Parts: sequence; C-alpha cells; structure tokens
Amino acid sequence: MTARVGVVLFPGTNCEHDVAAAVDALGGSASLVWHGASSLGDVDAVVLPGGFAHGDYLRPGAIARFSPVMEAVSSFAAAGGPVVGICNGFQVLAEAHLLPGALQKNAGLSFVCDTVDLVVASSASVLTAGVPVGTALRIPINHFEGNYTCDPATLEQLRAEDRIVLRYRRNPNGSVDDIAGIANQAGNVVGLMPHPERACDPLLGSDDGRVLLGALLASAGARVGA
Amino acid sequence: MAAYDVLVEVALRPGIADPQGATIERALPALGFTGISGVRSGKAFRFSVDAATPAAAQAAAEDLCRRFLTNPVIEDSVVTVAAGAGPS
Amino acid sequence: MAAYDVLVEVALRPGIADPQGATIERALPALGFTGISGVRSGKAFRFSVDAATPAAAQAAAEDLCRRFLTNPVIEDSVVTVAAGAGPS
Amino acid sequence: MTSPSPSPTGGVVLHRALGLTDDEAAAITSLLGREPNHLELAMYAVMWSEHCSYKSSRVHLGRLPTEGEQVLVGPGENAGVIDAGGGMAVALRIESHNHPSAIEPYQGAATGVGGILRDIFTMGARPIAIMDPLRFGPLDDARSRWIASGVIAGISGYGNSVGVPTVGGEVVFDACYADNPLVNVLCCGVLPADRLVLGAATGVGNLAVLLGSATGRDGIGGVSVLASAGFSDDAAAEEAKRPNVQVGDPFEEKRLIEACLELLDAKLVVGIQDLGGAGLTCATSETASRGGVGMDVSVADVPQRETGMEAWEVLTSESQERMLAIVTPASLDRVLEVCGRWEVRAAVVGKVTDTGRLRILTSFDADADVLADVPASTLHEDAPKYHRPLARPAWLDELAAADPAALAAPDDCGADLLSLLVDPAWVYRQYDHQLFLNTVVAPGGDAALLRLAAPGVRGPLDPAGGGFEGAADAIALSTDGNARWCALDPRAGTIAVVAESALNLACVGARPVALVNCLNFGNPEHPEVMWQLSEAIDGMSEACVALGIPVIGGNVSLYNESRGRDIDPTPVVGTLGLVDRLERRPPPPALSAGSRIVMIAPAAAIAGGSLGGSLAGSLWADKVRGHRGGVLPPVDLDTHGRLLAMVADLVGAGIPAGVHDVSEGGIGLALAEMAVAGRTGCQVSGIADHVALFGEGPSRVLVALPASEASGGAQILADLVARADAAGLAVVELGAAGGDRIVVEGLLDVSVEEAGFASTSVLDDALGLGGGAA
Ligand SMILES: Nc1ncnc2c1ncn2[C@@H]1O[C@H](COP(=O)(O)OP(=O)(O)O)[C@@H](O)[C@H]1O
Ligand SMILES: [Mg+2]
Repeated sequence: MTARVGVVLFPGTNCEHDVAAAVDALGGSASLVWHGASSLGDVDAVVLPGGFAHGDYLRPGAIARFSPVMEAVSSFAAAGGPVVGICNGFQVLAEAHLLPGALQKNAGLSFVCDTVDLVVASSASVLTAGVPVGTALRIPINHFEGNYTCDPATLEQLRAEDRIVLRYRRNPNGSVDDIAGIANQAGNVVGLMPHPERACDPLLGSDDGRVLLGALLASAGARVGA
Repeated sequence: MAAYDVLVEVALRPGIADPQGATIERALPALGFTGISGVRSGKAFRFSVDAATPAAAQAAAEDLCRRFLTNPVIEDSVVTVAAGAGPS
Repeated sequence: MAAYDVLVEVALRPGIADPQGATIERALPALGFTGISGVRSGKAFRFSVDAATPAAAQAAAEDLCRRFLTNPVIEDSVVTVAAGAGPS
Repeated sequence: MTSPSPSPTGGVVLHRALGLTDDEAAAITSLLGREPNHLELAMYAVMWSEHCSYKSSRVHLGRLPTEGEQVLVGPGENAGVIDAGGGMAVALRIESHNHPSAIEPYQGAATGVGGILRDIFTMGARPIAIMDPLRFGPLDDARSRWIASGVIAGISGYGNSVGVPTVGGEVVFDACYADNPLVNVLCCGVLPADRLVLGAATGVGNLAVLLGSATGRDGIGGVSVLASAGFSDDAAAEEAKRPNVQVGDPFEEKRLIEACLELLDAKLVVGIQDLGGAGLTCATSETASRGGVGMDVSVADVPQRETGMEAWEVLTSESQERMLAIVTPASLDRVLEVCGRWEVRAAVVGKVTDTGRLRILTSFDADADVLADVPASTLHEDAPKYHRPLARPAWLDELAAADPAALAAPDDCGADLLSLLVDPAWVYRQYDHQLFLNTVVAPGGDAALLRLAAPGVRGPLDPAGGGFEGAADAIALSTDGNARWCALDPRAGTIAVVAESALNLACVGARPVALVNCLNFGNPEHPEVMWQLSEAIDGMSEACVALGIPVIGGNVSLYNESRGRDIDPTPVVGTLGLVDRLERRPPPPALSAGSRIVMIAPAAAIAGGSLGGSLAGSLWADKVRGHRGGVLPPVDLDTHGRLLAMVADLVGAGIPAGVHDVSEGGIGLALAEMAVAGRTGCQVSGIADHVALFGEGPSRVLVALPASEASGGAQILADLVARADAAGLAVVELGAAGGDRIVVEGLLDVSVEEAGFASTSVLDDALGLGGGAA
C-alpha cells in the first residue's frame, strides 16, 4: 500500500515541495498540511521539512511549535506514528520537547551548505529501520543552527538507549558527540540536520538520501498494513 | 492599569559554550583592546507590559520568558521592570 | 586596577525597522499573552574590564561599543558597569 | 476637495537641496504650468534622480541590441523574459546595491537581494536562483574585511531565509573598491509564459492595493531636507528619526512571494509592481504611466509603521518588502483572503482614474485635500536625459605603452602560482545553493546549471507537472566582470568579459540566449567616466551582436568613488544559457587520473610562442608585480562563436572528463584549479615561459579527455582535431593528468595538496572566525 506522508508547511518553510517530490519519487504519496490545521488528515507519517519557519526569529522553531498543527503532531507521535523533522523541522521538534536538547548556532558562526559524510549509528528508528549500523551516506547539510547541545545526563541516556541515529564523520557545526540526528525513546520521532530529500537523484550528485526516506516509507507502510 | 517598560536580558546558561563571545574576545587584542575578558553574548528584548503593579508586570514578563523568550535547555533570563510610564 | 563587570545592551536605533521584534509581537496573542506591545529586539554582552575606576571601565566599554560591538548607523548601546569585583 | 496649494517656500534653494538643478526645476514648472509645491517637488526629485531616471546613461543604453527570437520582454520592464519553449519562460534581472552596502554592509546586501527578488516575482515568475558578483577593497584592509564579511552574511542571511538558492557569483578584491564595494545581485525566475504580467495599471475604477510591510521612515535619504525646510522646529531630532538605512525582512518577503504568486495564478491581479527606489511615488506613477491612466492615492490609507509621518515621507519612503497590485473591485475580497492566509498586510491605497494625473489625497473622503496633482507620465517619461561630455582619459596612452612583457620573469613560477589561487568556497558554502532540487552544477563550476523547473511550474507537485512539452531541460547562469581589463580599454575589456561569460555557459553545455548587465562606474560628471561608460556599452553591443545574445535588462550604478578616486570601470554581465536536453551531469572543472589534457584555442592566436596569452591587464602582472598596463589581445568574435558551439556540443555528448575555461591567471591557474578540484596532479610540457603560463587571452578552454586505448582515446582526439580544424581552432596537447603534483616542465612543480591549502586558506584566514572584525 502507498504510504501517505503529511508534509507540514509553516509560514517560512521552504523545503516542503522538495520533500514531497522525493517522497513521491520513492513511491509514497505526499500531501501538504498547513500549520493552522488542527488535524493531519489521513496520513501514515509526518515530515516537518526544512526552511525558516517564522523567519527563525527569536530562535528556530520557537514560534512554530505553538502552531495548531503541532498538537496533532504530538498526538500522532504519542500514538506511535512516524514523525521526522529535517533541519528546521528538527529545531521545531526540539523546541516542542518531542526530542531532547537544543540546536545552537554552528560553532563556526556561519551558515553551512555542503555535502557531508554521515554514518548510520542506530537502526532503531523509523528513519533507519533495516539500515545497518555503520552504513556510510553522503548527504547535504544546510543550516546555521545545527550545533546539537544537551546536558551530559541526556547524552548518556541517548547513548544508552541507542537513540543517536546519525553521526557526522567530520563534525561541521560543533554538535556534541558528532550528532547529526537523534530519535525519541520509541524510535518513531526522529530529528536530523542533513537533508535526505536533496540526495535522491544522481543528476544532483548523490542518491544516498533514498536509503533514509525509503526506510521511513517502509516504516509508514508497515503501519498502513497494521 | 499602567504600562511598564521591561528589559529582558537572555544569556546562555553557565557552562554552555558561547562561540560568539569567544570569537569577540579573541579579536579584541588585535583591535588594541586589552584587559577585557569573559565575554558572553546574549540577547536583549524591550517591551511594554500593561499591568496593575510593577510586581504584576515582573510576573508577566517572567512568565513570557519561561514559556517563550528563552529556551531553558540553554538559556537564562533576567527581567528588569522600569518605572511605569503612567496609567494607560 | 580592579575588574568591573559590564553589561552592554545593543538596540536598534529608534525608527529602524525591527522585523524580529515585530514578528515576536505578532505571535504573542496566539500564545495567550495579552497587553504586551512595542517589542524591540537587541543584543546583550557581558564581560569584565580591568580598570582603575568605574568611570574608566565605563569609558573603555563605550569605546569598545563604538568601535566594534555596534554599527552606529543603525544601533545604539547602553553600558552599565556593576560594582567592581574587587582588586585583581 | 481643495486643490494643491502653491508652494510658498518652493524657492531656488529647496529644489537644489533636493538634488534638482535649476533647469530641472524650471522644466517641472513648465510641465505643471505652475510652481510645484513641496510634495510635488519631492516626488520629481526622487523620480528624476540618477538612480531612478538613468538620466546620464539613457542616451547610450539605446545602442545595446535588445531583440531576439526568444525575447518575450526586453529592457524597460521589471525584468527581461526569455521564451524557454513549450510554454515556459525565464525571467532575469541584475541590480546593484553598492552604496547602501558601504554604510551598513549586512542590511545593504540583504535589501539588495530582497529588491531583485521582487523584480522577478513581479513578472509572475517564481524566483529560483540568485547570483552575487561582489567586489571589495583589499583583504589587508580592516574596513574592507568588515564590509566583505557583512555583505556575505547579509546575502546568506536574507537569501537562505527567503528560500531562494544562491547558485553562483564572483568575489574580487581590489584597492579601487576600498570605500565603495560593488554588491551586484542577479535573480532568475521561472514562469508559465501565460502567467506573464506587466507592471501596468489599467481599467478605470480598478484599485491599487499595497501589499506587505507597513511604511516607515526608511531610506528617505536626500528628500529629508524637507524636514528642515520649515516643516519642523527641531531639524536634528527630525533627522535622527530618519535613518537612511533600510532593514530587510526575508520572512515578510517569503510570504509576499507566496501570496503574489497565488494571486497571479488565480488571475486576481491585472498588473503588479514592486516598490523599490522612490517607493510609492515610483510604483504609482509607473503603473499609471505604463497603463496610460491616472491614479488617486490616499495617504491616510497607507499602513504606517510610525506615527506622525508627513505625506512626503509616506510617498518617498523606501521601506522594504512592499508590492502594489492593481485589482478589479470584484476581485478585492478574494485578494484580501489570499493575503490574509499568508499573513500579508493588504490595503487599498489608490484608485485608477481616466485623468492621466497622479493625485495624492489626504484620504478618500469627499472633502479630502489634494496634496499633489501632476501628470503621472511626467515623473517617469519626462525625466531629463543628459548628453554629458565624454573625454578619452589622457592616462590611457601611458597605460598602453607600459608593456608587461618587459617585466622580469619569476624566479619561481610555483610560488607565484600559489599566491594567485583563491578558493571562493568560503563564500558560497554560506549560501543555500541546492533548494528546489534543481542545482546540477553548484557554485564552483564554470557556470551554474539548473534544471528548468520550479514549485508550481513544472514542479513536482504541479498537476500540470508533465506539461511544458518541448521546453528546455536546463538553464545555465554565469556572472562575469574584469575591471583590470576594462581599465586598460573599456571597449575591448567589455568584449572579453562578454566572451568569457558565454564561454562559461558553454563549459556546462549551454548555448547563450540572453544577457543582463550592471554598469558600475564612477562619477558621470567626469568626462573620462562617461567615455568609459560609452565605450563599455559599445563593446558590449559589438560582442552581443556578433554572438547573437540579446540584452534583456540592465542597471547603471554611477558615482562609485573610493578615497577621492573613481573606481575602475566595472561592467558586470550576467548571461543566461539553455540546454535543450540534459542527459547527464556535465564534466567538472577538474582533472582525473589518466586523462589527456588539451587546450582548444583559436589557431591564429596560438601561432605565437605564448599560446595566445598576454600579460596585459593580467592577474599575475597586477598581483605579483603591481603592474597594470599593456594592450589587451583582441577577441575574434566569429571564432569565439564557433568555439562556444564546439564546447557545448562536446559537453552535451559527454565526451570530456573535465572542462574549464582559461581566464584570469592564464593556463597556469586553470590547470591548478582543475588539479585541486580533482585532487589529481598533472605533467605538462610545451609551455615556454611565464608569459605563456600566466598570460591571459580569450577563447581558450582546457579539456581533459579519456586517453586510454580502451576508452577510444586516440579516436576521440582525432575527431576533436578534425572538428577544431574546420572551425579555425587548434587543439594543443599539453600533457597528462595523474599523480599528486602539478608539474609544468621547466617552470614549476608544486604539490596538489599545497595548492589546495593555499587556495582555501586565503578567505578563511582573512574573513573566517575573528578575521572579519574591523
Ligand atoms: N560571491 C559568490 N557567490 C557564489 N558563488 C561564487 C561567488 N564567487 C565565486 N563563486 C563561484 O565560484 C566559482 C569560481 O568563480 P570565478 O573564479 O569567478 O569563475 P570564472 O572565472 O569561471 O567566471 C564559480 O562557480 C562561481 O559561481
Ligand atoms: Mg570559468
């Protein structure tokens, strides 16, 4: 069955079309969900895409997390639904306390757009289910505030619970423990700074992002079947 | 009700790395500034709060800080209420 | 010489558009905050200055603001020197 | 209603203070048949400024070729538009934001990006790419570093946030730009040809709706003398309220883009115009003038950010992120609904009339005062045109006579090579260059190459996604300028700049279809500067005619002066190319081990010992020897045209492993750049001396070809030679790629790693953490 993916659109979001295109190209079916909506509609997974929700004013994600749609996202997540926040979406999930920690300014104090080497650090998430630990991926990053920060206890917990999903091979932003992506305890909510949708077509340089989005669609599809 | 002018200073919590502050500090000697240390960067907000008393204005601003203006994972804030601008 | 703690608040000059402050203000009603207006956003810096007197610390900090921390074309700054942290 | 009161103090001094000459003031009086009042004078002053009226350059710009089969809209509108086939069109525009960036680098650059985006979506196009040709003072100057860091941060901050990728540009450092950086920004957009709208008001009774930000006292600049002209007691306090710096709000602009494109898609507007220089005065008078109608504007209905604004402040404010849409009364409710959803402010501020007059009213009430009443078209079309005196600069003969061939040869070409390498990646890594999944060749290539698509236009979610049959697959963009060449000979230099830009397009497989330009020059009151401008326009014209590239838009920036000296003439061009069928990624500007390295160049040029290179106006002569002089080698435009076709074909056929044009720094720098990009060295011979190595000359391309027998290397080379022969071109075999050193026999031997380090550390050391502080 085709996995239906809701792609949430806040004012200032800009990667919604790109994520939707990648989902469709991988055999899923994407629909845009306006931030003012109180329900997600019939979806099997939710993606909060990248961009600059509310201009990233105050802090990235700080205003967006109060959008009506976020209550629906929280309920969906609590019910075990797959939720993935990419870049700005990760920042929104952290501000909304659906994921622990915070994303600070890059240690280099500038925006970074580049393609980086990643390693899959855990298979226990909806974004990496079935992807072997150690898998190397080349995927673009594009952010100013991607420097993942949390207190030592949280970091210990993330490690102990196998919730560090992706790591950078060469840390581009100062993230603690080279973290590029983490999951919640159940593994169904994932936040990552890299943009897998930008790596789905060899014409653009890499199609390694298909591995991650493919796993997400499979996770969503499993719920459809369930 | 009166309108009270409020200043909120948002600072990174102690122990949280502040690359911007560190960068400024590193640049200072080259600019001829000596004897400056411990630079920490933060944000400042000013606004006006309608409230019955200065204490009420302080409480409202602190609530706003806790719920919105700061991210408690990494930031602290200090609220200062100035004299009321008179009844509004 | 003593070390003085300094707080610098950098604000946009009056009349300069402040999209961040305006966006924060627009968001407040939806978060349930009422009675807050005139939100202006700025920056805050804290550091310590070695100086002989509070006045000297103030002067050094103001010089730093003018030459480095602000662009006077769009920003103003306010320097506050706290009690000296004792001889260093 | 009362009529406008004649100006009691509109004397000689006031108009001069507003920047109008006595003759201009007299012309206004005769156009009106009476003395203008203060507000009217302010409106003419902003509209007749150099910036808005092009009064010094218009008589020359007419010489540029603007026609072409694929041109849908030429110069004169907000942007030029090219037919890309299959019902798709591409809009293109470039502008300068030089002076604002000198005062507040971050906001100056940011608002430059905002402004150029509005020019594009005004046409109904979705902006899909930005380019930023930048020029700053030297890196060892603290203020220049402060300006450069601020400008780059501003472009990054605004462009990334507004959600339009920045896919290329230039970054040049030269003493002549020390106090006066050149911040040019180009934007390219995509639209279904049938969505094209023009900035004209039509339909008497239609409404002018102001969209976007509230109006504040931003950027009122020169007109602010009105504050001290008797309207206020405390002129200094007034002045402080009116800072001449606009602040950009990319979030507002993002919502404005989405709202405007939705309005245009739903055909809810009959005309639309952005507010740029001269604000509301410009937008209302231009739309009325283009539509041959009049307009009544109510000051009270303009949403204002600050209290107590005077009418002249409202009418001349340059507050950012505003658009003026002309809508029928019947569509108004739907327009307001769309704007409401995108949280975009919308207010009816004007009404289209049949009088041909622009009237500024206090309000729309029946008893409102008329504050100004002028024929709309006179603000726009009757602006003065000056035939300013031209004079060939006396110093040119001396420059021509200073032959760089006489310069001493380097002791060590390797050291010189390392000193010339600058990797601009430090700049473009700060720009989102991938959004919309179109970027096939990102910054770092010879030209940017983008799939021709955009959300909502052949975009992934577009229901008509499969449509636009017959449209080109991809577009290529390049921006180029070279003030060193143009200072020696603005005509020949500009020809070489156009030629290089077109060659950059060919290197990614595209054929040139249009050009836009930004003419950055000094003070037009200096006859030498006007001569440079005129020559550059003639050179551009000659090259564009010969290469068949129409000029579809431009921008003139004058009064660029640094430390009492005019900048070197700096015409910057942006070229647009099309690729009909894109089957594969074009070869990178890089070496790969095992390739054969050849240069394709005009047969006549390489006959001499220097392989077509000359040190006149070259990077090496300037940076290493501090020498700027000589006579530029001419461009044979016919041969160049054949080279363009040949290179584009080769790339399209997927034959080369690597391609890079030879430009600044000559063959030596081109080889080193390819080696660093491919992390592969080379062994090259047959380069006689430093002149051949670092000499610059037009129409030359390095190509890395498969060499092995298995890959048909011999045949590939033979085919290439045959094809070149027929085109008056020659193929010079330079050597082979491989190893980890760049070796040019008899001249240099440096490691690829060292070259890479030298090239990446220049900007990182100067502008990276801590370095950018002034
Ligand atoms: N300011 C900039 N912004 C974005 N890209 C840039 C900038 N400066 C240079 N680049 C990119 O770096 C590459 C090399 O630039 P340049 O040396 O000017 O190219 P060329 O000589 O081929 O015209 C190009 O791809 C160009 O687009
Ligand atoms: Mg090139």
